[in-house]
Amino acid sequence: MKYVDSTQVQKRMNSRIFNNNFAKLLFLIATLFGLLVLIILFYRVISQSLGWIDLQFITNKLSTNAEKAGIMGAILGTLWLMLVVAPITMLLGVGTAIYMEEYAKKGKLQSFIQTNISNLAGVPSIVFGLLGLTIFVRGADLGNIVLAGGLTMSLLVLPIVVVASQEAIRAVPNFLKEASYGMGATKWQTIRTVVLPASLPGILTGAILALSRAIGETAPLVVIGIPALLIPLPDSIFDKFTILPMQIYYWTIDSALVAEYANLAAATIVVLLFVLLVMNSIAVIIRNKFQKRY
Amino acid sequence: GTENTEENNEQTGNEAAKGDAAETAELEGSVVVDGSGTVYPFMAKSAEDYMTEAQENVSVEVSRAGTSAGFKKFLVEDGTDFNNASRKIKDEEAATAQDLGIEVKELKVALDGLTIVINPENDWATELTQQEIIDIFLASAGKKNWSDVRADFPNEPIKTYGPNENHGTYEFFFEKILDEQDLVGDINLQQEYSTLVDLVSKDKNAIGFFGYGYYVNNKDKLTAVKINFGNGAVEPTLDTIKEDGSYAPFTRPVFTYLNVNMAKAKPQVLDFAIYTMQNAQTVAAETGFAPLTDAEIQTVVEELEALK
Amino acid sequence: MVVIADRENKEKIESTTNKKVVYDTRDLNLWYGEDQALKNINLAINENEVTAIIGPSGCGKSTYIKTLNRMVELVPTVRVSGEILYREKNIFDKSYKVEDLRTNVGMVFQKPNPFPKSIYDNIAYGPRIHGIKNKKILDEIVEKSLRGAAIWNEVKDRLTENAYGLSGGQQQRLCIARCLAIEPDVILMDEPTSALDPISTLKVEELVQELKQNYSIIIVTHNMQQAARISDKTAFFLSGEVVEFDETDKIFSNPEDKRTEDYITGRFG
Amino acid sequence: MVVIADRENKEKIESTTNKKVVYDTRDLNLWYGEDQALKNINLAINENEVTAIIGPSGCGKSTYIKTLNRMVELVPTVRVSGEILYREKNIFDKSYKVEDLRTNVGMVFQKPNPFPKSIYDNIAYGPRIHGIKNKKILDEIVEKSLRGAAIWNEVKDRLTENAYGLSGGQQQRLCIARCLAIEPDVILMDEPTSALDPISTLKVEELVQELKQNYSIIIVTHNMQQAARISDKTAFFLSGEVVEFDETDKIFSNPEDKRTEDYITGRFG
Amino acid sequence: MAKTLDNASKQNIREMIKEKKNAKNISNYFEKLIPTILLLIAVISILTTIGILFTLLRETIAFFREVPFLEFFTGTELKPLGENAKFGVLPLLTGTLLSSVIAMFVAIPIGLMSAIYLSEYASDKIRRILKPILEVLAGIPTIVYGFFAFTFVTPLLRTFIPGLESTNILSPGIVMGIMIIPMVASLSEDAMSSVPNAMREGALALGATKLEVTWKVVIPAAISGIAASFVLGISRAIGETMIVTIASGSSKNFTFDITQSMQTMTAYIVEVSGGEAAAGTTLYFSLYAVAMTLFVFTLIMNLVAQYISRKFREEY
Ligand SMILES: Nc1ncnc2c1ncn2[C@@H]1O[C@H](COP(=O)(O)OP(=O)(O)OP(=O)(O)O)[C@@H](O)[C@H]1O
Ligand SMILES: Nc1ncnc2c1ncn2[C@@H]1O[C@H](COP(=O)(O)OP(=O)(O)OP(=O)(O)O)[C@@H](O)[C@H]1O
Ligand SMILES: [Mg+2]
Ligand SMILES: [Mg+2]
Ligand SMILES: O=P([O-])([O-])[O-]
Repeated sequence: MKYVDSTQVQKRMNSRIFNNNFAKLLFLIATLFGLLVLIILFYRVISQSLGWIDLQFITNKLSTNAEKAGIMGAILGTLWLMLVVAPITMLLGVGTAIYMEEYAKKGKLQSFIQTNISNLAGVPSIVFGLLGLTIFVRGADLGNIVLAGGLTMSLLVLPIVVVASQEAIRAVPNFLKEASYGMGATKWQTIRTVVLPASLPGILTGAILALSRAIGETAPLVVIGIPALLIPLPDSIFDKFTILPMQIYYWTIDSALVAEYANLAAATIVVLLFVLLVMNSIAVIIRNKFQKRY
Repeated sequence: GTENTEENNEQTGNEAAKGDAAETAELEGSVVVDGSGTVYPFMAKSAEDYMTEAQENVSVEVSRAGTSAGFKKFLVEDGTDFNNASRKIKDEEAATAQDLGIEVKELKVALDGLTIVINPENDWATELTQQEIIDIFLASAGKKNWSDVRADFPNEPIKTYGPNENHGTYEFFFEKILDEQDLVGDINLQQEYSTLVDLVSKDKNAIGFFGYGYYVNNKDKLTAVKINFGNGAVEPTLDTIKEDGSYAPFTRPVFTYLNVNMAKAKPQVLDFAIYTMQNAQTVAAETGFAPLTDAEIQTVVEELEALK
Repeated sequence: MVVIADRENKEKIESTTNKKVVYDTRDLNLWYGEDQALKNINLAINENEVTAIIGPSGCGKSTYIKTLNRMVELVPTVRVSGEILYREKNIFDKSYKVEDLRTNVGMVFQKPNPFPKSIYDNIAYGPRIHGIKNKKILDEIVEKSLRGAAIWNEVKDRLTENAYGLSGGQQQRLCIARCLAIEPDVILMDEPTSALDPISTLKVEELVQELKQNYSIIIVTHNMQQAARISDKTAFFLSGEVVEFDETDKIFSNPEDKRTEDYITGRFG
Repeated sequence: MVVIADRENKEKIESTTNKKVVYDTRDLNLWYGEDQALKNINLAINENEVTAIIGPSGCGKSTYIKTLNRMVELVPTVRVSGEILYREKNIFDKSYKVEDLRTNVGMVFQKPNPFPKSIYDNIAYGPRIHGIKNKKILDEIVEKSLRGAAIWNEVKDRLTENAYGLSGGQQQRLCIARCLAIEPDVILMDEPTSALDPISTLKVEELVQELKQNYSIIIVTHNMQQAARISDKTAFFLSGEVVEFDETDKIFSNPEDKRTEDYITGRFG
Repeated sequence: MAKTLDNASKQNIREMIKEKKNAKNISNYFEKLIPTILLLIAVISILTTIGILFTLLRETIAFFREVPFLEFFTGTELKPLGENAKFGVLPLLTGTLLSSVIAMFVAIPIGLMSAIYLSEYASDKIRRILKPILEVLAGIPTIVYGFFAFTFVTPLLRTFIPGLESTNILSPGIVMGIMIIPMVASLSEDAMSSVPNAMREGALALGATKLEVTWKVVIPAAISGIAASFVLGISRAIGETMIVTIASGSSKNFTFDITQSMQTMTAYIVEVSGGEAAAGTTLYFSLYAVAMTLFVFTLIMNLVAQYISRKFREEY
């Protein structure tokens, strides 16, 4: 007697292979589900925005009149916001990453900061909004201006930049650092002249991803308080502002008031998605172009 | 420069023409308006007109937290300049203002008809008496199903909707219509009027209430209940919503409250107040409110002019 | 055990008669993308023998042995021409089920690769996927296989422990046991002792000698002494070609080809 | 060039007299965490000689050479006892600046490791970090160093191109040139040719012979022929200890220690 | 050798270096300062956390002075705005948990199946096409998903489920799930890809099908990473705001009926902070109490995820 009965095995073989093929198909369908959603989403938004999205829509100020309304204010607001977020997150994010990767000794402090950063990445954005409201808008009495929103957003996306920069710095091959140290370079000289240039593509990729997150975030600004109607264009970081997602939010909600607002919301979504797509493409290009040169 | 402004405004009067506006002194700075969601469309339109036609460099920002919520932002130090309200200021609120030394001026801007809306598919409750409406929303009346209201109505549950307590509309309904008796417990209260419109428009058994403006803009999705106040069913229209109109019991004035201290300190605030009043009739008509009379407007404008 | 006794008898009878060919490779060529790794291989491998494959690094030993159970197809760029007849059927036939082939042909790898499961579950893995659920039968299979791989005494008291607790040599014998559990016909071994210390190597070598009674074994090795010690036939590969294939004694004492001699005497590789 | 001429004269005079000790290692022990990698090393290395370090893999050759410029300290778990006197000063002294040491002691690594910059910037890197900004002086240094590393002719027309466009052998000579650019006193080389083809290897070996005129060179190599060819003295390391240290001729023709002989004749390693 | 070179300064490089070195004292100080400066920067992330905790705690404590702890966590009635305000958080908790559970019902199977497909079945070429698509899905702002849920998914669902209210917890739950798919998929795929190939080969060589290899070898070996991805997914769902704010309305009923409008903790914060901003009231404090609850929830989730993936990582 054999334990493994070959006729039995043969009999099962077919159903096992069928199961495998069936599962493969199922898994493929599951993966394509995402694609399907994307297509529907894009189709819906684009078809809804047709006829509404034109140069005027981009360059006009906000208006209660759907025909005249434009998103220049939101675009400028977004740009101003980025002008705050980009330098702050780059400075803090890259600084933290350098410290963690190059200076911090493996130990309690280092692992505490590391855990802290990954936890911070998981804190809901709305909690950051509340932090911003309490500390920047009220505490520092800035009001709901670009600076307050920008500081809030900076803290929100900081972990993204830190983690991406850390990975980029870690990926710099040791032999490059050794070469520099071997020439008598100090640590900071090595970081400045070897580590940072070599990790720059990774850092930039992370920074762009962080910025695109900031561009799309809505919740913290809802908490900070953005006026439903703000027509003047912001022209400094001390002005009140609105951004594209906030405009989408209000227009979506107000579509009960004026049905055309839904189209404006869709058109704004198209603009927002386009901006994000461009930013992500840049990130991908940087990543592909500069990856693995050694 | 402020003196000049006043004069010019006086000249232009009600029919503020663009050419004249150009002659007024250039003002700048910001005006912050918050409060009623009902009044929001009116105020947003007025603000936009003001910025495009009168004072390009003034920034008027309009939010809509709701009447009560708005008063809380209004009645603090360095609070908002205007608070829109779909009800009168309460005694407590007035007292707070006094404590803080804030002089508040009530500006009635238009009339609104509290509109009872149902789903277009609802073909039975298109006409109701005032009492029936009260019963539907009153906890103590215990009307669970439509058939409890009238025997020939379908035996299906009533789903009630309304704005939440942030809103003056809620308070008007609670105080003036229900006489401060409890609402049904399962009423679905929402912060956003758009959500309400949507909810009612998609629920056959729904019945809800809010300002007329939100109804006219969604006539295709909602039906307004014709109300019998004793003299036959009345449909809310700009004609029936008048202080002496046939929809009068459910008609209410809507206001904006001006912080007079601010108006004195910031010329643009006062200027905007005057502008809003001068154009109130046109803007009201455009945004779904019944306009005030010329006389009413005239007095208020004069009072405002006197502030400077 | 009954089973083994059974098989043993049967096989012994056959082995006294003329040996049967289990694997017949005919004009096999294999490419990784553009690079040809196997060139015109012709080899007939006998039942119940140990066939050793030797050759310098990169000559295609692993590639060949992986072709025998079509594991090489896991590399997406692989292309093959020619045929390999296993028990007279071409394994490249469309209708040939690769799972079927691999059930009959076990494989042991260079680095021991137990699953991160208990020792018991490692052995039971194969029978289970073939539908054997009965706990009693599984118990018997596990014991038989572990005995067959000469590791039963070392692990019988810790069957539920994780296989990663074992030493490298034990892990390798565990992998052999895992392979025995589905009672294969042929066992392929790709440098099964190269990651092991000398004592573990010895044990595995002894085991191979023993298994040969019941299984046909094809073993790749870098270690010429090992090939000489345990194999019946030896194939010498060089740059993807079979230079010489003959009785092991013949290859090591009196090779026909100059290159074989050079390699065996350590003149290159 | 005056400078080099200067040095050459000076050194030549010295080299005819008794050689000066450049590196004196005394009772050096080194641990990676708990594992001791160097045991009681005592070695005196002369100026203007090529000293080869040989020994089987893992014996501590790289560790030792990296200790000489304290690069080993980049591994956080390293602990050291004993002293290394460089030009009579203990490099482990608190007051000793590691950057100074490394400015005087250049290093060439096993794998060529140019920076991902232009050829010019690679060479100018050292001078720049040491504060030399003047374009003219930099130009001169670059040319001089590239000539010194016998690669000038191959790259003079492509100084602005990325160093990664060079072949492995060229890259290694570029790294040597980079090291020359700060005119070190000693050059450490850790298997500088092990990643190179024979022709490139030859070029680097020739270069080493030439550089010896002006620099003290310590070179780790796996290749005993290479050690025999290019070095003046050879140290044989085994398991972290110096088994034998002597004139290269002596080591290769007539070693004192049995283990050295075994290693050199290829009996282990 | 370069003897022909004309050196203008006739100076030895080494001497030049020495000279510069002596002159470079300022940069020496700088060199020493750098680690301290960077440490201060790194500590900002800790300060942020402390800032969050401090802000939340201060007002939360004030809240619990006015509303008993037990009443908050066991109360089924939430009427924050009325005259006799009631602050039971259970309606918000059920809203949050139900929407998260629905989201995970979508995200876990689809995300895991996508991960399996990408890691075990897809050829390199297909993977290179499909992965970026998932990344795009992950990069879409939540406000867009909210719009999508409100204007497309809800109306679509209503054709199947007639009783579905126009704001409900089901539709945003599903859309949140879609939003989380890429996260679950990519984290699980990472975990599965890091299972050594040797293990797959071991199983395949026993005649296992890919499905059996995946199910019985790869997934068990990668289970910690997969589990961590689930936990992080839930955490993400709990913290998601705009989708639920837009698509689930703001009813505060205590119910388990997913066809109804419900409010999540996040949506509550939006509603209250957007409407009511006067500091010092119970309503204002409740904002922080809810945010604190939310924070603690997600913090625990994140710690659990880290613990799982650290504890059980790489036994092989
Ligand atoms: N996955 C692969 N893709 C491309 N080429 C491969 C792959 N695997 C092996 N090769 C190439 O095929 C040739 C044969 O490789 P193979 O692994 O079969 O050699 P081997 O004889 O087993 O060597 P070793 O003794 O080092 O294990 C080599 O040139 C190798 O580089
Ligand atoms: N960074 C490190 N951490 C811990 N141990 C190390 C480290 N580097 C080397 N070792 C250990 O120190 C010992 C000496 O290593 P070393 O690299 O110096 O050897 P080697 O002689 O250069 O060998 P090879 O010829 O292979 O380069 C070895 O046992 C090695 O495992
Ligand atoms: Mg091999
Ligand atoms: Mg070494
Ligand atoms: O928004 P309200 O007008 O109801 O206060």
